[in-house]
Amino acid sequence: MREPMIEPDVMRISWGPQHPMSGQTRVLLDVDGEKVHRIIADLGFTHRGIEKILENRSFFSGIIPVDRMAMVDTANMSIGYVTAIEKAAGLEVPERAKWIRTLVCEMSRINSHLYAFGLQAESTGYFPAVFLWTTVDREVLLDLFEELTGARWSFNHFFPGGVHHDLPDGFADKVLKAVKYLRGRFKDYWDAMVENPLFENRCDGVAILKPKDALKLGATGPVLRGSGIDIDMRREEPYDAYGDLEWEVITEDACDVMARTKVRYHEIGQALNIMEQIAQSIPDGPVKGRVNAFMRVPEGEYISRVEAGRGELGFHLFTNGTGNPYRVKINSPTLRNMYVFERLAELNEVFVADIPVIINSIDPWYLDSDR
Amino acid sequence: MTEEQTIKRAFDNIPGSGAAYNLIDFIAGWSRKYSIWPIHFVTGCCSPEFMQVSGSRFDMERLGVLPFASVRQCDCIMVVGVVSRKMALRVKYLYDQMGDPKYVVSVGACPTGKGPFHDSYAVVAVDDYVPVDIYIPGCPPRPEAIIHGMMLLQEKIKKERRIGVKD
Amino acid sequence: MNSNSLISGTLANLVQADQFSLMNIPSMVIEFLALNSKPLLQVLLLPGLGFILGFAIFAVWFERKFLARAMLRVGPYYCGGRAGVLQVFADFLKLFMKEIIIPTAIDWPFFVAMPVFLSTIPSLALLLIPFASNWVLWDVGSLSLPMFFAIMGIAPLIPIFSGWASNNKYSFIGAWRVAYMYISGEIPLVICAAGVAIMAGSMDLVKIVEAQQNMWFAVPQFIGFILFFLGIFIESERTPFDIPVAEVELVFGWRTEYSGILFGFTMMAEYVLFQAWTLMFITLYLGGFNGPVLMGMPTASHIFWLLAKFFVLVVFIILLRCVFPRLRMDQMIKLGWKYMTPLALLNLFFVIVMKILGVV
Amino acid sequence: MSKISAADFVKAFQKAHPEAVKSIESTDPRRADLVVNNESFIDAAKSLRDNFGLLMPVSGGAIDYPDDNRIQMIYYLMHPGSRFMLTYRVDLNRDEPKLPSLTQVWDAMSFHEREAHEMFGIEFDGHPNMIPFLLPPDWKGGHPLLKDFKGEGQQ
Repeated sequence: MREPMIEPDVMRISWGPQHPMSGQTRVLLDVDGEKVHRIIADLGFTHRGIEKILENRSFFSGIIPVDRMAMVDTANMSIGYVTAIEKAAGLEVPERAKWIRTLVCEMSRINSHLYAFGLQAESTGYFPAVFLWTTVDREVLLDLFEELTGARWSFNHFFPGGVHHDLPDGFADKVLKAVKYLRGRFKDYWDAMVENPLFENRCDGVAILKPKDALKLGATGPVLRGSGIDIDMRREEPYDAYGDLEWEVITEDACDVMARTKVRYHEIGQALNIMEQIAQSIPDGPVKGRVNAFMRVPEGEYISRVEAGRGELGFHLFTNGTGNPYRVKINSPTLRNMYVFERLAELNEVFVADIPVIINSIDPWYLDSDR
Repeated sequence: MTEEQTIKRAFDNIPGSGAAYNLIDFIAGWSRKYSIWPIHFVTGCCSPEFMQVSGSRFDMERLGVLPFASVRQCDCIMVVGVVSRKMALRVKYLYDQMGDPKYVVSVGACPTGKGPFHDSYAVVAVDDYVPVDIYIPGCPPRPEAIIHGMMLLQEKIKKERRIGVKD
Repeated sequence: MNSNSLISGTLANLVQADQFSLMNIPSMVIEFLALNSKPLLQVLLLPGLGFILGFAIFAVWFERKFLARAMLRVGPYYCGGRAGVLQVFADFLKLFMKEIIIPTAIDWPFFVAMPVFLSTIPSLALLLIPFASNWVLWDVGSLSLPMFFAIMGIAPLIPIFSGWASNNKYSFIGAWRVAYMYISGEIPLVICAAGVAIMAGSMDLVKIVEAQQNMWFAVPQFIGFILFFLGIFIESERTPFDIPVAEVELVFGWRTEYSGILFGFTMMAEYVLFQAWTLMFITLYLGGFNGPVLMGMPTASHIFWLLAKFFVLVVFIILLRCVFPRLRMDQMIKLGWKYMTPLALLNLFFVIVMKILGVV
Repeated sequence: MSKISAADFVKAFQKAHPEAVKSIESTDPRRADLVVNNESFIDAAKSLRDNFGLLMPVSGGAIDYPDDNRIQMIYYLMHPGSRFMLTYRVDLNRDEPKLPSLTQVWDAMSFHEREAHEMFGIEFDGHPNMIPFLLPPDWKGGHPLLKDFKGEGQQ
């Protein structure tokens, strides 16, 4: 591995794939004492070649690898690919299926933000109490997923033209009960984390990303919205039922780690509102459009942009008229945020103890960036 | 002559050495069975399931399985999720760095046989790199399946004979 | 009448009377036990080995179960009965039988010796603490307070040596984090202890405890009380200050390279430090073994009161582990130098003023 | 942030750089597509960033057309004001694809160019640290995303 040269009297630490907080990647830190001079991210440890796999799979069976791109945020991954295929094939999705898709996407977004919360708490040294609280709350959502789709995580519930299963009866008030429970729990998170003075002085003013830098470095998702720029694909290009639901885009303008945590916190509040609206007023009707497992798609290029938990996820689908896509280019949000993470050491003063806090404020999912 | 055989030969003629072996085996088996410390190392997309299993509802620590941070103190690698070529080298390094009674549990379909990525150029099965003790199917396996896998590992540890001739 | 001279006395006259045959070995043993029962009991049981090991095992089990409850889960359950009582024995036995890995590029004499010192030196300091007016194992009279701080001054050197010896980048960072933390955390404690010694009029821990008969020192010296309580967390690396062994940043701080029973020693040593400092805190501020005499046995009730206060404090300190996040290194140093040391001096000033005016 | 819709952007760019543009169109109000010829690749990009306000780099990738012997490199950019997305493309010869690195204009493109180098074999000259990105360092199996990539990577 020919890494860039080390400056004199600086110690290079390899924050390897085996590290309590490093996830599936390796981060090289040039450390002098407690201060970090340079961060080099070494990605690729979970590269599965999904773009190559999709080329020899039909559109239907292509959803399975795409689902596993970010297991915590399954729905938002497959919704991107499915929307691209629907644009290509010109399929019409029934109204009820759209609303179910939005419900599942928002539940998956809460799931993914809970993951970010838990690791954010543990990275400041919270002795994994808060982290395990998030696993308890995630079980509530996983039970709902399991009841609706049959699987806890990678449930590939969407397909081009609709949704596999309709809502089981009594599901709507289960969702309302879950929303009420989660609202109470998130008050505890707010008191336990954001109001805690020690947590505040570990997070305030750390890793400041000014709006100008955020744009230049290509940040996305809560990282971008934490710096005061309100770009959210659900509002720029409304897909499914986001157009006719009331919710707003959250931004914070403190530009630091605490701002990103607050953005995620309020986004969960918005997601709970959306779930409540859907559970109360979901229209009736069929759930499956015209189902054709080996459909032919006219030749051309189609781009779909969706808002995943970590940011804007883009699919650029090239088709050549056969049953398989000619090429699928996946623009993953974590890859863009990882570049922001690499440049943060130059933008402001970073300590070794801050690295886990910053990594988890960016909330990377390395399988998503390595594809 | 492996080390165990020499010990066995040295103590053979003392009466009651068989009983001593059984007692030591029992104590070693019991203590290793109830304190498996897997390493904090998730290689792929089953990692949320590993979190849920060590979480509060399907608590793995009931069996004494406590995820530990450093390589030296752990005695079990849970290979959770898909293993790419680049990650397989790291799994090999870790396996070599661990202290001796060490076990490998391959969690999920991908490390066992490349799972849904069977035709990918960058994914490998973990068998070619490290000897695996327990395979847990599923993509991702349900938490109960992971706990059942750890219980099977506990049974295997209990029945292992440590001192005396390995028959 | 010091007990050590007694031991050599019996052997000496027996040898002179050249009745040293194998016949009367048992009678010698019985006589030896009869004369030295008290120090033997102290060494083996109360402030000595039994108490330290017992507390370490109890604390590990209690912490895992208690904090598992805080995390809404069950904690060790199947090992030994329904409450995971034997879980700690299983862990330590497994660590006994684990292979001890000593990498080649390691300075192995230091590497192997340090964990042993780590749990023995702090337990030396534990022997100074009076459990009752006549139940002091190491009776150094008016030297006991400075002796405690002298021994506890050595304690942080051991992690620094082991961090340096294990030739691992993470443990190197962990090692000098220990150095920074102890320097900035220890000085305020010594100043507060000086305040207590001035108010009690003597350095002898027993006299300090007796000076608190009617009013504990926590009341007049409230600032010192708070600082010393904070000092427990700093010295025993409990959560708001477990910066050297921050699993999240440095894999295991200076303990990364230890495997097998060496790691077992470092785990146990953490509790010995915690024990010594908490008992010292009770002796200085919460009126050591003072308490109403129960059922006529003064010594036993004194010991009971000290242990009762000790356990209440232990539960409280362990509880704080899942409430507070960890401080950063520079925040810790700022806290130590900018806030704790001036406050400690202020406390000393108040104590001297009270002493001169004869208030206390 | 100036608000300029995709359609007027197309007209304005056509007027500003007629010689650089091979083909430019905007089928969807939120999409714009621009194919540039190789010589004026860098200064067209500079003018995009400076006077057309396309500040935000989204991503970059390539696509291989073996039958007409060309590899097309695509850069995805976003206009933070009016939020439309521009696909900025350039065609390269398939036998020896060479391209000046775009990190001098948007330095966030360095990851995507490293990946395109690994997957397609495109040479980016002027790239700050061209080290292996996704594939293992000792990979000798050729460029996987090319259409004529045969089977497993050989060690």
